Amino acid sequence: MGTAVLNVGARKLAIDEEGFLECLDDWDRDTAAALAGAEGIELQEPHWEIIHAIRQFYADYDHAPPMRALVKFIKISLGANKARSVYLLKLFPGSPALLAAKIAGLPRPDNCL
Amino acid sequence: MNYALLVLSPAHSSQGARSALLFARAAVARGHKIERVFFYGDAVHAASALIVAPQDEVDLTSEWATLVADNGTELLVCVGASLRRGLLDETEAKRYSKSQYNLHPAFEIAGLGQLVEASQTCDRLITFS
Amino acid sequence: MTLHLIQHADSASLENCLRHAGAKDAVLFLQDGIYALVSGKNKLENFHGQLFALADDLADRGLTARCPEHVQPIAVDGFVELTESHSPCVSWR
Amino acid sequence: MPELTQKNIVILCQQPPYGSATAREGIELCLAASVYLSELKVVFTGDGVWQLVRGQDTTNSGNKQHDKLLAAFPLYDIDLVYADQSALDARELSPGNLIDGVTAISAEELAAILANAEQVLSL
Repeated sequence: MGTAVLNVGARKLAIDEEGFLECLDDWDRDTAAALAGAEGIELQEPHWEIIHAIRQFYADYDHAPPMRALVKFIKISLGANKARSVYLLKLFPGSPALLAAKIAGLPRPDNCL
Repeated sequence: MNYALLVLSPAHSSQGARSALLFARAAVARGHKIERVFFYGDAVHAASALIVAPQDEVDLTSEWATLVADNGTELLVCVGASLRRGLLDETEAKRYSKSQYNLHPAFEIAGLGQLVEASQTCDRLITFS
Repeated sequence: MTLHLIQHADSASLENCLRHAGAKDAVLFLQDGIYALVSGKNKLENFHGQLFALADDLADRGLTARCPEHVQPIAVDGFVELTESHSPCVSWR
Repeated sequence: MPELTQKNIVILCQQPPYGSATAREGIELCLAASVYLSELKVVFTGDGVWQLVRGQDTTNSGNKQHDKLLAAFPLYDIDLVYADQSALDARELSPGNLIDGVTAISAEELAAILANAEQVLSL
């Protein structure tokens, strides 16, 4: 597909029209910052905690989580306070699981879930 | 009674899809309602508008379409299973920048939740595999 | 009272079905399940529930005459009737 | 989510993973069903018990790793997960060969779970 380009330093990375990386291997910290920037988010430590958590979820369970499973995973890994929807919505407004997956360089969560 | 059918059998290369159709007709004839037929896995191919059946063989897709027209049955194909197998409607084609789409108008693309919902609301759920 | 469907020729699926079917249950053979029925009829000896086979699927396969005695051939209409009187319906494969 | 009077639903997994998409699509059905059902039961029988084998490694094949998808069940509140003991025995699978979180049940227990189900989705 490759309908758009994300500028990361000198690199030009292909993203799909919803802003997901075309090639997941392109992901690194700078790419995450650029992906977040495209969404109007400046990444701070609290964002990174969630980004690492959702990447860990993907490594452990081989799929990008929907909101409910992500919340439960964060509750176990980072504690109940950080698993609250309000908290996650503040960091990743709108649809936290989708947005965090995008910035974390994960594939788009499955359609069926 | 209200029925839901889950069809898993590959359309055209197995008998299950046709068995489901015959069952649906017989159930309607006995006064039942087939609320929803959910096509999953390789069964989604039954919903292709591009199927060409030989003149003297059953055209499964249009027979399903007739069931919809006569009884208001919902024919749903799972979105995830369909996308992987190249079965798209106009919306999905647009979303994934594909130039063509091929879902027969009698069928709708749906989420698995709609199968689960049917299992809850219908009196009977029969799986054809 | 469960209705068990055998739709495949695989004898393991028939054995699995019979292991979990009770004397009040019904088993219906259809599609390639007809082959499992004809080639596995000795497996049915210890099953005390009711046994049915779809008549058209027997006829298609030229096996009407080989349908075991205690297995009742039925039309699709009879299949629907079984789903009226039995629930849930389990498909084995 | 619509508030429904919950029916007792069993998802019966009978196919082995990797060779066909059925096992994988069965898991996707389980995950989707968990959104609606708090008491969903998932039962592995026949060749479906191969899904539960510990030590799957898809690093080189690029396939989704089936046991990792299954390991996510608790995060979806799917806690009633059963394996047919007779199917395990027939395949010489012992508890040590299986992933965590699965309860082995006898043929009688499995029969009772099916008999008590209001709907069975079989894959």
